Amino acid sequence: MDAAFMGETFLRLLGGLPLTLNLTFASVVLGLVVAMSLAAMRMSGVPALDWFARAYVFVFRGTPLLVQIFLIYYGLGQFRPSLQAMNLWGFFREPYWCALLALTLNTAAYVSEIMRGGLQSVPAGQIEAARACGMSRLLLARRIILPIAVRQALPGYGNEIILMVKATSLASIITMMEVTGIAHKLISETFRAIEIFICAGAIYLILNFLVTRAIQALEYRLSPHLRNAPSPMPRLVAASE
Amino acid sequence: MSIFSLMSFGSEGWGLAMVFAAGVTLSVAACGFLIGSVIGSLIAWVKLSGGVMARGAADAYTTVLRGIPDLLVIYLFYFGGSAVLSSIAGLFGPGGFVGVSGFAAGAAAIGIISGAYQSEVFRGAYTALNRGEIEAAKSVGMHRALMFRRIIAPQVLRYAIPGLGNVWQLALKESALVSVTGLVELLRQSAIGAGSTRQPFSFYLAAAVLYLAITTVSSWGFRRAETYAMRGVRRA
Amino acid sequence: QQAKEITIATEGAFAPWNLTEPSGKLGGFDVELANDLCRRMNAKCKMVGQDWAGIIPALQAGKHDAVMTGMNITDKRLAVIGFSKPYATSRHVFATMNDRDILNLPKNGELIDITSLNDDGKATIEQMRKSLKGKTIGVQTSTNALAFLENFFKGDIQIREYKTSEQHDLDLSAGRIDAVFVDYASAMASLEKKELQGMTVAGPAFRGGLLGRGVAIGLRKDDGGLKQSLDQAIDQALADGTIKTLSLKWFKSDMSPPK
Amino acid sequence: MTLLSTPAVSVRDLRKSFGSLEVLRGISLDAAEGQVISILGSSGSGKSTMLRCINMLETPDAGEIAIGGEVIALRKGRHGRTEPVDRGQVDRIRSRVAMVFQSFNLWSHLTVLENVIEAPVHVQKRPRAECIAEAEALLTRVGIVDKRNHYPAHLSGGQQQRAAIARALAMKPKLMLFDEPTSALDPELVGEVLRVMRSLAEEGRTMLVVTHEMGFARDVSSRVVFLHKGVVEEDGPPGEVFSSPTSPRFRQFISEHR
Amino acid sequence: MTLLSTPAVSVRDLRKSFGSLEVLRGISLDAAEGQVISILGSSGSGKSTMLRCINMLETPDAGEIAIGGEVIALRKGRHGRTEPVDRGQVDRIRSRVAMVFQSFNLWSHLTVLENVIEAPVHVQKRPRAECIAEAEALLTRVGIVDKRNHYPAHLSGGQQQRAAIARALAMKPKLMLFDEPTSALDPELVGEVLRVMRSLAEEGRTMLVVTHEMGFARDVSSRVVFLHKGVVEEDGPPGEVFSSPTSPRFRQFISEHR
Ligand SMILES: Nc1ncnc2c1ncn2[C@@H]1O[C@H](COP(=O)(O)OP(=O)(O)OP(=O)(O)O)[C@@H](O)[C@H]1O
Ligand SMILES: Nc1ncnc2c1ncn2[C@@H]1O[C@H](COP(=O)(O)OP(=O)(O)OP(=O)(O)O)[C@@H](O)[C@H]1O
Ligand SMILES: [Mg+2]
Ligand SMILES: [Mg+2]
Repeated sequence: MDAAFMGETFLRLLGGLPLTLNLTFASVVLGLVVAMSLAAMRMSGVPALDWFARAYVFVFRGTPLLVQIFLIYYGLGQFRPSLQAMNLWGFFREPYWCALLALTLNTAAYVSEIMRGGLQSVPAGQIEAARACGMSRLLLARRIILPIAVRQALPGYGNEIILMVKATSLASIITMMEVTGIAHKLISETFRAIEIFICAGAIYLILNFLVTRAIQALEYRLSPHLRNAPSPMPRLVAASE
Repeated sequence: MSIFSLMSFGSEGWGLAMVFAAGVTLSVAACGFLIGSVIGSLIAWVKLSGGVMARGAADAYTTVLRGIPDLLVIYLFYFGGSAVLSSIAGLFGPGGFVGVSGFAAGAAAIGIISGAYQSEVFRGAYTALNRGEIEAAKSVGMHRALMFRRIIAPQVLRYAIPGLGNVWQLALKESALVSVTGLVELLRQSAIGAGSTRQPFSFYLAAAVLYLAITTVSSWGFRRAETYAMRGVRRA
Repeated sequence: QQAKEITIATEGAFAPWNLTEPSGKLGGFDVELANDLCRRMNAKCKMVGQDWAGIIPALQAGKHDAVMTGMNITDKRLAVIGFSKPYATSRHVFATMNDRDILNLPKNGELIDITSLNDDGKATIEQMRKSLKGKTIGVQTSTNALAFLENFFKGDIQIREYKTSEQHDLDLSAGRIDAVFVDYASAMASLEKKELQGMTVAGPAFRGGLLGRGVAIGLRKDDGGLKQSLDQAIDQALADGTIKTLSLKWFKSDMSPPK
Repeated sequence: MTLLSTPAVSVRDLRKSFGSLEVLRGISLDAAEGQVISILGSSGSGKSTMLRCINMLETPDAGEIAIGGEVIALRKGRHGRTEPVDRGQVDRIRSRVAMVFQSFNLWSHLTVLENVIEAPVHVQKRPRAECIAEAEALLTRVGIVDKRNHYPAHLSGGQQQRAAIARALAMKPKLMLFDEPTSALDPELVGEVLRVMRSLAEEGRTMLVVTHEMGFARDVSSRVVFLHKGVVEEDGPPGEVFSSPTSPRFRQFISEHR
Repeated sequence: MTLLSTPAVSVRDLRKSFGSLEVLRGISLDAAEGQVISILGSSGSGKSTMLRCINMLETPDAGEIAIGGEVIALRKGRHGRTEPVDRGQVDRIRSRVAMVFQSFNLWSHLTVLENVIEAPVHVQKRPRAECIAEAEALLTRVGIVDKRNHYPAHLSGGQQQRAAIARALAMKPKLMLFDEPTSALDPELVGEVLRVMRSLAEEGRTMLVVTHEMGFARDVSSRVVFLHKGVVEEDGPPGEVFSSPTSPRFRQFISEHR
């Protein structure tokens, strides 16, 4: 392997890092919001909302992100006159917004499924105990269901964030030059695919390493009740809150 | 040319080629997913009960394989794997290229990648189990394997199925990357068609429809499995 | 002489250079020329379709022996693989839509060779820089076309890079970009599509120099004499007009490299 | 028995089936304020189901439930299942009713103290400091104040049951539903818990207590109700029913008790 | 008391701490074959922990446990924690010991019948048909044979407890560990379960029974052991200990019992 070449490649790839981070962060945050609305729709008991949420998840989980990005960007681009009439062209004109939209819609579908798994793992008895003391649905969700479900869904959610870090790479097909986009460009210039991918891999690995550690730390914090012995230093609830 | 005549099943239409490619996608993803299930449950088991060293190794495995771009794994497997095999073959006779079949390399790559994801899904589900029921299994003298088969696995599935559904979708999509090995799966076939006819929309729409068809069947399967796995669970 | 066996890879999705028929059969300029060259070399050839992203690694790994997929020679590629002599060169043009305000570029329809740019040529380019100032131009990434734009127009225009030429055509028609700079053959193919009605070529065509290293067959550096026999075959095909005939068939214009 | 004021809880012709199994087959019951009613019955006779219906954890198939004079409005929903008309009403009523579950159902992600103050702080919106002080007093009373920062998974059975009792008491409810609240306790603690319950009754709180403790039924409660196969077989003051039971089934039931 | 043969279970100086809490502080206990030992003690005194140690669900910090004369080999493992030397040995011993948990711990994905035949079929590898027949007989005996195809989540508390008892009995164990096996049962069923246990004792099976039922301790058991703060405070035949307790703590404990 050629150290100088790798170094140069690494530097050039780093140029795409801000965009990768930007897309990941924005889509993860927005995706979480959309996913929560989807989960709320599915639990709402209103058939139309439930049906909509199911259909949404079906379509966005069922087709490749690549195809979604392609159709949102190039596909909607074919309807410019109507989009202009609706004053949406300013949004769809920009590859950044299209990429962000596709990533957000896609991750929301996956995250809402992960949430559903978490919700299912909350023991019925604990929900009933909360209902029995008069908790409203919202309070029940906030105080009992979410803390237990979140703890449960965290490993899966960690998976999803990591996938999003990597999924931003598909933005390159709509001209957004993030890390993988630059890597592909370098590859078609030099054809040293393995070396370039190893550099890109290192960047993603560092990012994702940070994500996994953060998730693990959070998981540890959220599960004192699953650890073996009670904490030797009892948590002072009275003092801390 | 309308999308319907473009996608027709006659000799001038791409329908047959697309459906065949969908079959390739489905089979490479399914093989990869199954390999991943085996790897994933082993890794999850190591993470939950292994020693410090083993846990560290399992942790490194999941971090690295989830952390690096999937394409890199596939490259290493396919081109790296061929290089290794070729050099081994070179020891015995005149050098030549020993091909790893694109399908095998692809399924193996999807397997070891999705295994990393599945191990996290399984581990998460395991922590949701009722400890008491596991103790009950121990107390009747079940050895580990029996307990795993009779008590843990059926209950882990309960909480793991939604997550596994996600990983299956992931494997399905990862199969698209396997095209670098020359395997003509659905997305590669669409790209070929799009490039040859310059009708990208028709091809990507058709691909989306075929992916949805695969998803329809598989999510029906997952729903059935979930209903079965959730038997005996009281819902509040 | 015993027939050699050669495996040649092509992308099969880059019409009209190379394409795939619904039956899976490969076709296009590259494929027909390859068959012709092999006949001349008295070799047994096998054409295989291979995704662009893996085509060079697979060449290096020995999965196939040659790559013939409308690929231009560039310095960086030369650092990694070998090339035969060019079997075609292409002209490049700006293409835009009827309704855009950059239609009236100078010297419409003329051909400028940038190998040795004369004063007239320099003036033309200078004029174009003015007309194109601030415009967004789409171009296929990692091509000679991109190198040309970066060399002559950098700072005046915004360059947006696309993976394939269909993609920049779509964005051109959607109005996200003002023009594309593209291989003439590819532009001709696009012009025929009804989705791209109103697409038109503007200004002169360019060839030579940065654009003119030519399209050639990619080979491993240690090709075991393959380059020599391919070069010979290409010379013959050029001399007897086969390349010109094929080029007219597929591109509707002569793409033979200058002698 | 004449009721002088509106009954604290009034159940009319309550019916509930699970699938083809009719668990409650028309139960009627009134409890005046301050009454302690022991509910006896063999295993599977529908005692827990009845308490759960009163708290709307199971929606009854038919019948009427009124708590503190307020009738819980029910309607036939989709698929012909009954459902409450107004969830807000149900929540409001529940916040005045406390329940101790047969299987405790402590919240596993909260410590004992957090379990106890959860409803007072978040449902009743009382000041946190006050709730903590009260919770500690309650936990002292049931003898697990030293476990206040432990999670339920780390408690013994009896400790969990006491935490569940403390959690219910912390809500200072008008009506309390206890489902076998002393099943996991030793005789000493049973005595202590019964003392606590007696003092609550004296404060005028109403209690429905499912129990297998004949001692409790006889000595503490103001009325005994015996459920059998989903109907009320016996209902009266403990003195009466234990000395001269009218139902042969009840006579047999108490005969085992030494 | 002289032991004529090897004791069915023998515990020597058992110690166990959770964090800084010393739960068992040196417990010794021998049970001869066919003995029924009642273990009494207030909530949190370590009764469940003791049973769980005997079954190796908790590994003791120190001490020796022998079952049917076979000592469970322990060693200090990594991090200074004790661990069994041979898991195979532990599994083998466990398959001869049955346990009824305080919280039942029925397998939620299996029906009642499947719960009962699980260990006989898969651990003891007995013919399935035979196991089913036996299981149905047992379920009939505890009165829940009509629930055999129900999942545990759909059973009442007492029904779950009976299923758990049936599951333990189905293993035909030499040694049985019962953790409050009648806590959720009504007096009639308590009577029936005690009859079952008595007949098992007569067959020569050994039983350790954690219980709060003084009646059971007095009438059924051959020996009573009283745990207090992790040590054995009182140990003797029920007649003796109830009439003239030596430990003041035990005297106080039984004084509450009416
Ligand atoms: N996993 C654990 N972690 C920490 N402490 C525990 C754990 N299990 C039990 N304890 C503590 O050990 C002590 C003894 O518990 P154990 O369950 O043996 O009591 P017990 O005698 O069975 O009581 P009960 O009659 O209430 O069931 C209790 O104080 C309990 O809080
Ligand atoms: N969710 C359910 N689905 C189906 N059947 C149920 C369900 N819950 C309870 N049952 C059945 O209803 C009957 C009454 O149950 P319930 O829990 O009310 O009994 P109980 O009187 O509280 O008995 P125990 O004293 O054993 O707790 C039982 O036969 C039980 O099997
Ligand atoms: Mg009950
Ligand atoms: Mg206990």
